[in-house]
Amino acid sequence: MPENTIKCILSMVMTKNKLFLFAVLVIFTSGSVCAAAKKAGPAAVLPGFTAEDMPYDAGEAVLLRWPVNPAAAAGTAYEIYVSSLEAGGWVKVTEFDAAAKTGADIGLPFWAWNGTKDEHAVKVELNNLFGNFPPGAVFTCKAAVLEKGALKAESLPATIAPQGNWFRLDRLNNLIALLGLITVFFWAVSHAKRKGLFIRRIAGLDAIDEAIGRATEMGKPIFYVPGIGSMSSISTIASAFILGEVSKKVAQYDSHIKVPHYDPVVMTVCKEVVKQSYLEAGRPDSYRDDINHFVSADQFSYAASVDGMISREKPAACFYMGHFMAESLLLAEVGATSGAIQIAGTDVEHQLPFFFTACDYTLIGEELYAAGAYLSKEPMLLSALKVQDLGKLVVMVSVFFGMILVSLGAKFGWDGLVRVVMDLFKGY
Amino acid sequence: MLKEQLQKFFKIDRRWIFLLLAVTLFVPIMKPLGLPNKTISPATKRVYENLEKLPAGSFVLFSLDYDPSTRPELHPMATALVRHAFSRNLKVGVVTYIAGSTGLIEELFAKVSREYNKVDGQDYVIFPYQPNILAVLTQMSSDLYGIYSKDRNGTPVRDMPVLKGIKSYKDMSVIVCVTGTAILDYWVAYVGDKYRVPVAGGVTAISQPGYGPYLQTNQLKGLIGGMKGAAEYESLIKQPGKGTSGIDALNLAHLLVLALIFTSNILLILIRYL
Amino acid sequence: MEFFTHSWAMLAGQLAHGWVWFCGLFVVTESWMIAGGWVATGLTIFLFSFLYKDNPFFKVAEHLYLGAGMGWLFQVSVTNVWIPKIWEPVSKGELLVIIPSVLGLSLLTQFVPKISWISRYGFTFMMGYGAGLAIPAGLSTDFISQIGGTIKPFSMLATMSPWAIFNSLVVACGAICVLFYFFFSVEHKGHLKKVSNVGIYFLMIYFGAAFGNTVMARFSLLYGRFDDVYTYSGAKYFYASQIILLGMVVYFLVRWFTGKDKKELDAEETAG
Amino acid sequence: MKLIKKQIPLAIVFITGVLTLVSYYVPHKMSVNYIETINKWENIVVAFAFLLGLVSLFFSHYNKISRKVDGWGYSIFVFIGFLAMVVPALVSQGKQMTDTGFTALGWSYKFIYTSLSGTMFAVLAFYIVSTAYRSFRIRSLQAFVLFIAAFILILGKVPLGQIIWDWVLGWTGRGVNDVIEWIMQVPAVAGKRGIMIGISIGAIVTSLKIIFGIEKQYMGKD
Repeated sequence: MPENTIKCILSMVMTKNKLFLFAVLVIFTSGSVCAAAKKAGPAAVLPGFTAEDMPYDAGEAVLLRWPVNPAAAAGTAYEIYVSSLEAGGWVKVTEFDAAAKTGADIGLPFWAWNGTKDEHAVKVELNNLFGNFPPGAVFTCKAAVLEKGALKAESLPATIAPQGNWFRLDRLNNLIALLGLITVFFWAVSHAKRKGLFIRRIAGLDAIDEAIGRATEMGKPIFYVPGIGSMSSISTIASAFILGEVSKKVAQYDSHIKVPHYDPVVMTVCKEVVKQSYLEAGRPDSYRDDINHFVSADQFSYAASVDGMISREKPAACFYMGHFMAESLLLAEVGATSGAIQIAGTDVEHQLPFFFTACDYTLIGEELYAAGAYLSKEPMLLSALKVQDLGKLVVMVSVFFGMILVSLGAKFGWDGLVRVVMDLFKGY
Repeated sequence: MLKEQLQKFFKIDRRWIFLLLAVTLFVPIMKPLGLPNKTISPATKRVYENLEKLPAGSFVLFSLDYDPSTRPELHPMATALVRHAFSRNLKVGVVTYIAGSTGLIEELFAKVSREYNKVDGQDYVIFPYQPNILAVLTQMSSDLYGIYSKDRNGTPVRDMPVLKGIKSYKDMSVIVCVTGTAILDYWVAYVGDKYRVPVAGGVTAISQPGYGPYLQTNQLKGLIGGMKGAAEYESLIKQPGKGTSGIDALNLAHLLVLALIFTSNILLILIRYL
Repeated sequence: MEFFTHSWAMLAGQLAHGWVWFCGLFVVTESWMIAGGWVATGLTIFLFSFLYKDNPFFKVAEHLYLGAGMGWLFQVSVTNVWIPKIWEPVSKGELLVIIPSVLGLSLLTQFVPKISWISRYGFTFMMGYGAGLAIPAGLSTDFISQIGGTIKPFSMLATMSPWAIFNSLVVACGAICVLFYFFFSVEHKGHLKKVSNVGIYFLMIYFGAAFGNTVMARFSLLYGRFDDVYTYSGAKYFYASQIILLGMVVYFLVRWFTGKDKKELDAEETAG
Repeated sequence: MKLIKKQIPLAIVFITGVLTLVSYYVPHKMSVNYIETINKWENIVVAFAFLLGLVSLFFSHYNKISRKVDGWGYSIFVFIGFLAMVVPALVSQGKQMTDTGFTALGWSYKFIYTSLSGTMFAVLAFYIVSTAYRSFRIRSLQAFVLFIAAFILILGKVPLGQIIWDWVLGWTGRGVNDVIEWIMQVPAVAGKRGIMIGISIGAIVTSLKIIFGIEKQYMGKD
């Protein structure tokens, strides 16, 4: 492992001074290009053609760069040829006219790429041309200049062995945001104050007590539907936590709850959670193992069976918490007509309209994640909510200032500023 | 007294509403009404023109990637497109990247090829289902036979009359992808832009708005949207089919929903002020 | 020993022959298609009958669907995962596949309460994988790009019409107000309340528009089902839909007259 | 004992989480291979999880039949439905179509599975109408805004609706499609973006709690 990193640092240093060398070359050759243009040799040499390893990739692409020829006549086009040692012979990769494929077209942010408009930069992906070649294989590339179809000039063939890079510098903005979030997260978790942590009222969650109370009076069951997410989906984990709090209250009121399941792994987790809640509520005897029962792993047969149960047992309250897809309205509408209080919560935004219209209360998107902290009032979870609020604050501030900066930049033509701000807020 | 009456009507048993919807949808199926279809949307018209201007014998590639769940909106569209291609005596190739669509493609070509007595292998060819779409799209840019050596029944395609002179995208006049998935985005991004081949599309009503930007930048040479698009295309090729009877049903159903919302609000106001 | 292997080979031959005969039975002829029409329209009408009332026909279709759904998923997972991804690599000696299989098997210990803690190995692997994937992707697509997307229109300020500028301002302010609505650790009062109220209006427009947008797709699906029922009511299918529909109506009428419904209704009244 | 029961599973979550997280920032072939192998492993573990579901389904319905719980007759149909899909699948080796037409699996998929799932999907249309009737009642200004947005979308999507719009509001010079376009491109995008950003931060915080073992509730407390 160590010699890999040394090799990589070396290659980084190497590319740095190669760039410097290249810059000198450009200044030197651009002068000679004008001279060469006048002398119409049989196939003039395209100056300043270099091939280097494409940065920040798995080592399957090569980057070809050469200065734009300002005096290029109309209709000139470039053709790129590549050949590998085994195959031999030139393979034509692509052709484009003189105005296309400049340094600015490469979609890399300013901190990872200094390509400008006055140089051509072509990314050549070798894996779909030569299949997956062994690492360290050497390729030679050249570019041909054609004027109205006739070969006018050709570059000196440049050889390069593409290598895998170790860090995607273009995802630096993502990494910085992540590290910032992690530090704030650990700060919030470690400084969780015992009390005095404020959290605004969430109507849907206050209605849970009222719903369970109503269920106890009417002696009717409560249905808790954890959705069709797998255990690794975030909303299902939040739903399991809420189930813990709800079943604690159900145990205290000595009401009974039914939890139909779609995913067996979620069922096993929820069994564990409900048993634990009954224990904490001091009612281990009233815990029954068939509270959590498996229904089906197919989306619509799950909805059909739960609909059948809801319409047969006419529950007093229905909770739909977790990941839902098209079957959300099937469940919510049948629950509504059986007269139950319905509280729904999901982070699938295209199902929110259906829950919103069919249910009495709806937890929208991240209110579902905050429900665990809201119900359990655990200091650590409450302070973790601060991280979510901080994230939103960061978004608001950056949208506000970003808007102003970019508008000013566009108004007064400061393209550099616009590029900096736009590159910062782009996913690579 | 009237207040209780309205109250009762307010809490009407929803099964009457279901019966009303069932009737409104079933009537146009039995007898298509042919309600006025106001304007043909420009995007649908562009798809029609792309096929209409092709000289007879040019090759059209259809990528039919839909399954039974999106069949009602997309199958009429695909049928109208294939009918149009056959009526213009174009050579047709069919590819698919959704396993569920193989049955629907067989059904479509069995029916339509009889109407225009087109022969499999001579006027059209159906390639087998391929799972890895990206690999296939890039391979077809250089050599089609590298990935599709046989058609879906296993007969070799190299010497089929329909594929004479066809080796890659450069020999294809237009590509039309009918799908409810993101496969159309792959066609535009990996084929339309890169190899300068005109790509047109047919999508479900839900995903139609998402393609506005592609249409504006002309990366997509036209788009048929949902049942309405299918009905428009059917009226363009003057062959009323499932699309037309479908759009009648949707017309009535939508107006029913609006009428219901209106009545429930009028009742609300009446009850409040009585 | 030789006799023993001989009888085994004979038995295997019989079995193979029997299996080929059994498969031959399943050639899908025209009469199978008509029978299929009856099955399809029957199940469709049974499921739709739930809209009227829960009834035995719906329960049959519901449970049939439970089995068929799991059967289909079983077939898909066998052909797509079990054989190509587990059986073939193991038979070819690529033993790395053993690790996930063991993790998967650990999930099955759920049925033995004493050792059910072993199943934690299985789903902690799934949870770690899910969480590790969600963080950077979510950060890039739903966080950074959304900010970039809101700012982007302003970069073309010079060439934009006033209407376009107004629209991008509305989008930016709308998104900020909606974010304000979701603030947890701050009491929503004073001008904060007004901002989050504006946010609620944007949410209402989004919910209303999204609801309206999906209406057409759902109706097309219903149209598709009715269209199938209509095709299966043709003479070719011996009027399958009409006969089954009639059967259902007769069933409900009979229940109505025999008063079973009344007893059930009374039972509902007392409980309700 | 505590090590095997608690420490190692938490270590698995931490290691898999961090490795998958880091591989996003490392383009090298090794990290690409890591992601591919772990995707394959995930499929395999999920296939076993499906087995768990299948066994629990058969277990619960077998109990219903053996204990003759009321309604046990219906549980038999679960096994019939299962066999109706699996036996044809075995017979036609997972292929739905051959050149002669439908195989056995193709038949049962088209006539049993698609009609059942298609119908359940279509039942949604009925419930959309009844929800619309019940919940688009204008009781407050917010409900009015919800009503207007849904009304315009439902009206504008069908040709007849466009004709009515032109007839009633033709004088505004704005077709209903432009209004729909505006609603979907501006206010709806603002609302959706607000929700998406909130969800993404919430999801990331929850994922961090899982990877760093703060969220242990799913492991139970023994």
